[in-house]
Amino acid sequence: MTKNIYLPEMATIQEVIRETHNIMTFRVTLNNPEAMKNFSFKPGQVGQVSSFGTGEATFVINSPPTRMDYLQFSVMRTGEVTSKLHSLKAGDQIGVRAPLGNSFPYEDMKGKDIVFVGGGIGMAPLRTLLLYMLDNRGDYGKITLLYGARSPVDMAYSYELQDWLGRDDLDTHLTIDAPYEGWEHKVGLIPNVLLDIAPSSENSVAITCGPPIMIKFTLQALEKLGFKDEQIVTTLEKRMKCGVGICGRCNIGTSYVCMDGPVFTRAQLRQLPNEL
Amino acid sequence: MAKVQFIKSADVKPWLAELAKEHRVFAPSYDGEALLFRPFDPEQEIVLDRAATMPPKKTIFPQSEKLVDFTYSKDPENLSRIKIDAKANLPEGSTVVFGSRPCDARGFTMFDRVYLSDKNPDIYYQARRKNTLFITLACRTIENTCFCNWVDSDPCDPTGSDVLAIPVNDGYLLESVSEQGEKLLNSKLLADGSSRRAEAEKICQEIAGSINNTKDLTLAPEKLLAVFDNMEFWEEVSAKCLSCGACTYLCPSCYCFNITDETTGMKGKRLRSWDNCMSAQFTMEASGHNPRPTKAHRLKNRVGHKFSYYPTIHGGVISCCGCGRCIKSCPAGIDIREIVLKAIDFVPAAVEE
Amino acid sequence: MKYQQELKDSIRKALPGLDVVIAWSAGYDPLHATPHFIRREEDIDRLEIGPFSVHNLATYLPGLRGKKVGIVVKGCDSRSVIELLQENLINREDVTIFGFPCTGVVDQTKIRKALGHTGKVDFCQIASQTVVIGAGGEEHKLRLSKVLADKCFSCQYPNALISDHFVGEKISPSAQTEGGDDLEAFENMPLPERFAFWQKEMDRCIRCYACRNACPMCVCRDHCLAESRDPHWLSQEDSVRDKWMFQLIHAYHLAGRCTECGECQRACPMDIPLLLLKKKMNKEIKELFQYEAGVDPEATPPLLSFKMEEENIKEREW
Amino acid sequence: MPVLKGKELRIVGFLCNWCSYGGADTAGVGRFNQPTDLRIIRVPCSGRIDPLFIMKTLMNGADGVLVSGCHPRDCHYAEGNFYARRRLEVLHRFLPILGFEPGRFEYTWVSASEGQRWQQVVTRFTEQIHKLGPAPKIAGPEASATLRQMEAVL
Amino acid sequence: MKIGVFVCHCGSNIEGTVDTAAVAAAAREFPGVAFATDTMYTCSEPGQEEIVNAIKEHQLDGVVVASCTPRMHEQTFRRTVERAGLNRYLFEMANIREHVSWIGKDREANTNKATDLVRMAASKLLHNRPLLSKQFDINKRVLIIGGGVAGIQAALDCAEGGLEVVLVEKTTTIGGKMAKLDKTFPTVDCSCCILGPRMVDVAQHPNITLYAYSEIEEVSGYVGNFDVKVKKKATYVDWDKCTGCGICMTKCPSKKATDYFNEGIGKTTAINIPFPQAIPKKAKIDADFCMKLQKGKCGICAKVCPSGCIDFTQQDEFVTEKVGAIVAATGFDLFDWTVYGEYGGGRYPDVITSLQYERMLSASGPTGGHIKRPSDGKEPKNVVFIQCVGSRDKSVGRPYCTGFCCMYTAKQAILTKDHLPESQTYVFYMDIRATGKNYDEFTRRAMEEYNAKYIRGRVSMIYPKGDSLLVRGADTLMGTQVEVDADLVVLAVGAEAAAGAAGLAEKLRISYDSYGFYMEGHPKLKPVETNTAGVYLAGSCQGPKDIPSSVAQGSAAASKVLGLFSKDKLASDPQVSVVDIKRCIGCGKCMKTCPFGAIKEIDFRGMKKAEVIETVCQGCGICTSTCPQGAAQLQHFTDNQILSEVNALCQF
Repeated sequence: MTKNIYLPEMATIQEVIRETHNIMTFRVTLNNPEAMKNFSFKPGQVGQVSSFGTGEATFVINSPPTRMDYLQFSVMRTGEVTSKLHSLKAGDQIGVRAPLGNSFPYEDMKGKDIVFVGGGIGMAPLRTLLLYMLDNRGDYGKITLLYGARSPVDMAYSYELQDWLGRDDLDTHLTIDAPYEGWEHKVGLIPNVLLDIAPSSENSVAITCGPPIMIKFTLQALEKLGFKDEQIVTTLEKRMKCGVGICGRCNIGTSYVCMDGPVFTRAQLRQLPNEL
Repeated sequence: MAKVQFIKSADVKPWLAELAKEHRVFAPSYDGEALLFRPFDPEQEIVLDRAATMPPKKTIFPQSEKLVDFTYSKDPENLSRIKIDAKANLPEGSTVVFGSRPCDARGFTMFDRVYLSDKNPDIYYQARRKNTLFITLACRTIENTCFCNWVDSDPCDPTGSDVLAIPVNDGYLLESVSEQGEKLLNSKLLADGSSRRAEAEKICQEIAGSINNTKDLTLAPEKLLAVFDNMEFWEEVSAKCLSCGACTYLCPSCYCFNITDETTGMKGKRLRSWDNCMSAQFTMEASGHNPRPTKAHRLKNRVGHKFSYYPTIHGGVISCCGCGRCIKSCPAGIDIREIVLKAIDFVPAAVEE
Repeated sequence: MKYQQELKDSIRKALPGLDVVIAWSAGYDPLHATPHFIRREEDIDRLEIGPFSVHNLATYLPGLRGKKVGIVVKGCDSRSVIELLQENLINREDVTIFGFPCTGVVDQTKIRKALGHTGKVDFCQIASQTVVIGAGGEEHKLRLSKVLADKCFSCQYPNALISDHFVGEKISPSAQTEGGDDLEAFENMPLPERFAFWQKEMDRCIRCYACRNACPMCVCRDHCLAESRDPHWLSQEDSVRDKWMFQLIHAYHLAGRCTECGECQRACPMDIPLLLLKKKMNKEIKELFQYEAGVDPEATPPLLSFKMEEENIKEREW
Repeated sequence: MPVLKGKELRIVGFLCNWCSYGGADTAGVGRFNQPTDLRIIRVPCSGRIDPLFIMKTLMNGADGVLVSGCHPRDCHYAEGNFYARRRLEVLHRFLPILGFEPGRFEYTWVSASEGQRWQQVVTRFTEQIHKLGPAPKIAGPEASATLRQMEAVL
Repeated sequence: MKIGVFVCHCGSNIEGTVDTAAVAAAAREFPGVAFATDTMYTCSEPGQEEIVNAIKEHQLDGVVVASCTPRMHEQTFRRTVERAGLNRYLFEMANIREHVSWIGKDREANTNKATDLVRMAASKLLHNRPLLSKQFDINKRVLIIGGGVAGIQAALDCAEGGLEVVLVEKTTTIGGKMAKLDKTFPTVDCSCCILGPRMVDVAQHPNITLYAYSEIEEVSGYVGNFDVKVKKKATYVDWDKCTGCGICMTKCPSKKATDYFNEGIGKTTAINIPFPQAIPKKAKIDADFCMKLQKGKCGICAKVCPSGCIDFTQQDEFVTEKVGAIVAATGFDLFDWTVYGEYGGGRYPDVITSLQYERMLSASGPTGGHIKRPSDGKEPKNVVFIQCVGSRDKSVGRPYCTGFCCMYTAKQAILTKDHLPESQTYVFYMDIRATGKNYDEFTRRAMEEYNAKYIRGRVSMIYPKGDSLLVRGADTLMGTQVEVDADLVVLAVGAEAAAGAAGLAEKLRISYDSYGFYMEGHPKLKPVETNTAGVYLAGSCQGPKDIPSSVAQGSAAASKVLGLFSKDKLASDPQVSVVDIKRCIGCGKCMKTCPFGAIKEIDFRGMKKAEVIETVCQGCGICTSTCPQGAAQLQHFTDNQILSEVNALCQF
């Protein structure tokens, strides 16, 4: 029988991690062991997470396909569904429709140096790719991570950051907007810090995600560093309902973010009409 | 070879009554001042000489439908362990729509390309679509708002129909279009109509001749894209738009929807309901950001989708069937034809060096 | 229309100081007009006023806040302008009002009913009390009074109540002062019939919200309760209950604000008699508070104020 | 579930916290017997009662709705019941156009000390609703003519 | 949300007619309910512990208690859940005692109803959000409106407590009604001797700023932070320079000015100081009678004033004071007795009010303490007192008892005898109300020692008879008609709300009863508070009071203010309205209807929006039911919360 694209897989929350005052991470497994075993996705793909009775919202699967004990979603509280999700606890049931959308062109990135630039909740989509690459470390060149947040308490995945900082195969930089007592890392806006770190654009790809204003200036910074449009990858966010290119609200001209995205190179974005 | 039958005007109702034994039958009749496709009722007059207020869109794409039924149940040992049972109920049974117009039936072909894609078929739509047959009535009269001929169709276009009925003097000539349609034409009330084909063809030609002059819309996709960033253009053409959903909801080819959940006690449902791209809510994000904040942005998307994006994606087919309902029903009298032509004719102001 | 030229001249003079003037021009066929946004001198030529100038253009004013806007109003439309001014939804100094004596507008539903099906409409001529429509190759003669909107028969304000430029001579209001015959008839129906009536009428509502968006006083539009989840008054279900409830929300939110311009009903593609609810509301408001909306820009709507002693509210023995 | 078949009808009360809810408490403290149909929703002030709540309650199938607030001039918030009085009166007069018997909705004023009066109000209103019988029920989504037919499996 | 439901037996109060175990069992099926039980006494120590333990054990994040009325124990249980770490607003109560078990005996119906009420509470709770109070700074200054004895007491107590006090008095001197009295009951000591020193204290206290001859123009802000605009009315005398020497008064040629202080007994000069002990002792020109101001001629006062303080061009002046609390002590006015035709309606000069009589008795009054008939200046022999003039009389809209008239009439009867030993006094009364300490003894003394003749009954008519009056009335104890010859009739005129009380109440956003007296927060428990936070009442503005009660209230109000200011910051009640700025369209309907002025217009990126001033909002929710798009939502009583209750009760 044809799959019902609207019927979510039932899933159980295994663990809830409070990341920041408005971000929570959920580790979930599909209830059907078969489905969980056969679940496959690529870094960058998203899922529609349901709280039945409230609705669905779209989140990137931010655990990597190389670690399939659970699927991880990080949820920033903005509206009805995200608020509801924030009230859930381990053991609670949710629905998941995944994977949806395209993925990072991680195959094309093989052999290249990688620069991740993430801001705030924008770290979530980068995390999946970063971990994937770390799990396939030999395939990639130098990996640089620049992750910034407003302040240390707004920084998600803090429990992993020490590990990342300690690795010698990963060049990790953390930054916050303004000085903060006890903060030992960089202080400054992401684009400025990026210019300080000045990763080489030679045989490199930059992947960036974050709030619109950060993206705007990060793109400018990358440009200054010599990154060409084809070397810059980012992800877009839109209000989505069906997630499969039918319901008609996430299009930018002919492109449906839920199908053709959410990952776009800057070169692709330039082809799209201006309606972000 | 298509089956060709003839039915006398007076036999239409008895025939529908026959069909209603096996199918749900919808036919146009008045509800108040609105002419709607309503469940066939022998007591009610069927009105066939004019286009219905609403296309028969609801017969395949209901205004709202349940996608998922869900039930919560508690573990009596631990009340906070809640099981959720989610079930989808697919529509069953077959439907015959009588009296749809060629533009109405053709509208669903716009749906098909999206809802019946190989990758992500919509099984709710699919279940209704394959079991819904259209006995389409060729148009005998043309209205000021008709422009099916602009969008590669005509008043006798059988595309999307199962049977095409052509009104002749004393009845209707019924030509099967699909196999399923052919099966509908087995009634004893019907007689062989081959002899009247010429007459019907003549009528079709006559009508085709009376329709408004066609316009060439080949350039529409690229021209609409060319004015994408010209907000002044869009603000001007959308100035009188009220952002209501009359145009989209009456459009045979508008297929956007919303998904919302409702719960009552321990039961709930996930609903799919018509949505309207002219509404600010349509693209409003939880953060309050709206990529289409003004009616100019939204009208641009509506016109753009129909005459540019859809054709670009789907091999040049314009996602408009020219029925003209959006023009007729628009409370502000917006004429989509005017906008498309304006975009095609638009010459950007020369930039002074 | 007699004063059309005079109106055009008046607009021409004022246009340089305005961003836009909203009027009407010919619509897609001879039986329809459409709102016309005049930005440039050459747009003025297309202006047409007459019995097809059905749209209440005041609806556009709140959306144009901050701009210098000219607007052509019928008497009934001017009441909406007054109401918007009263609620501070528009600034008086930003709006230039052009008034003219209105002799009534048509009701498209009545025309449609009178003509039956005709196919294409080729022309339409209106001479004094007769409308001649050429359609489907034939000429149809209709008495104007047969196709005028109901509201025009009892119109008490044919001249704009507020205007900066008034063209033509003011005419006297209709002799028929008691509006709402349909309301009276409806109120004579037994309660169960009324209940059944609304269920049937609301059944065909398609929730397009043309009624709301065409209403000059429905200023929440993008933030309407109809689509909201917080507060969550309505579901998106195709149910009479939700659809009817929406109309009650609409009617109640208009209590003391509705000027009975009838745009809700005119805009409804399903021809649901929505005005009836508002007429009833207005009737009660008038009886209770001697208040009529859209007459005095300085007044306070009755539901936003109170008296310690209400003359007409007899708190029953309850 | 909610109503006891044959015994009770569904009657919903909206009471202001300061006066009428207190009045109902006083009636309880005084052990003033009352019919059991009424369910009370407590709100801070009768001015908080959007008439749309009453419409919604009736649309949801309630058989009667009773609103009670502080006597005029006694409002805890000075003016709430003055606004309420106008709005509720308008609603009361409006309801019949929809086909609801006017007696299905009443509003009144009961102070915190008027336990006995509260008993009378409840008793009288409940009797009135029982006299009217169950309210006409509004069709749910299943009653849409088209949908009904569409969902009917042949 | 994981909800715990506790169904209380309340001994047998509930359990007697409600099957609480069945209610708890039913509750287990409700959405969100993770735990439900019935308990013996939920409010008891072990009952509360049970809740705390259940919250911890079952990780509950919401609690429903089905027991008595929330008006009884909502606060109790809110503290309980708070103790267990939950926000106090994640709690709901179902009233199954007062509203269920106590009003019917049908156990089946009661159990069913109780179950419904729990369902409702649980549904609402699912929509509850934690609410937190905000702290805000306060301005530890207090405004006292009215310089009568209550205001003086409040001002002095506050000033002594270390607060800065702004005292605003409408007339040119403080002292109020008490300053006009000759003696006070029941001690018959000199009113002025008691009050005078207190008035001087006010003038000299470094913490008190006195604005006399001033009125409140406008009040904005909220508890802790009021902005008050005070109008200093023009006196045409520069008070900074005026020494109160009184030379101007002696030279002023316009001697026909109304003597307000002396209740119109006699006249005064156009420029005057109301009485020798006035505070502040400053002159004021009565513009209505000043020849210079009326006709432009004269100006003698300016010429004779040794300090050159006369300024005929003076205008009203406005000052703004920032205060954190306000005490209204605006007192009362006398009922206009001339509506009584039977007492002559004002036609007979020898029918006077009790306060006029008081001035006549006063040694510093217009007659120098001699009782003289206004008509001919003769000493009266028979003095008739008529009680309840404008009190306890529905026919004139004054059904209440003024309360202190019985006592001052007894006092005046005694004083009459003291002044005129030959005189005979009569008192027509309805009942004698003498409930204070030593009061009844006092009225008895008037009768027994001073031979005042008390006649129980009303006066039906006063006729002129020769140069005196004939008072005809009933003696209801004897059941006879009586007629008394009277040389002077003194009417015990009742008190009514001060003129302008309503206007001031609106500025203060406090409510008043149908007579115009200000409403206290609670008739028993909040006698000096109002329903507007930070505004208190003292004295007769709340209802007629005698001096001891007024003073007591003055002190009570002061202690309330001092208590309020004992904290450095105030916490706002979070049960207030909040405007969702994304939904608000700036139509301003909420601002129009808010009784407290708690919603202000703000500019948000060029758009008008409404914003609730949390500290001013009282939580009535009128804005919420007014806002057409549901942007304004009263927290804890949001549309969704009430709708969820409706839906829990009626789902088709």
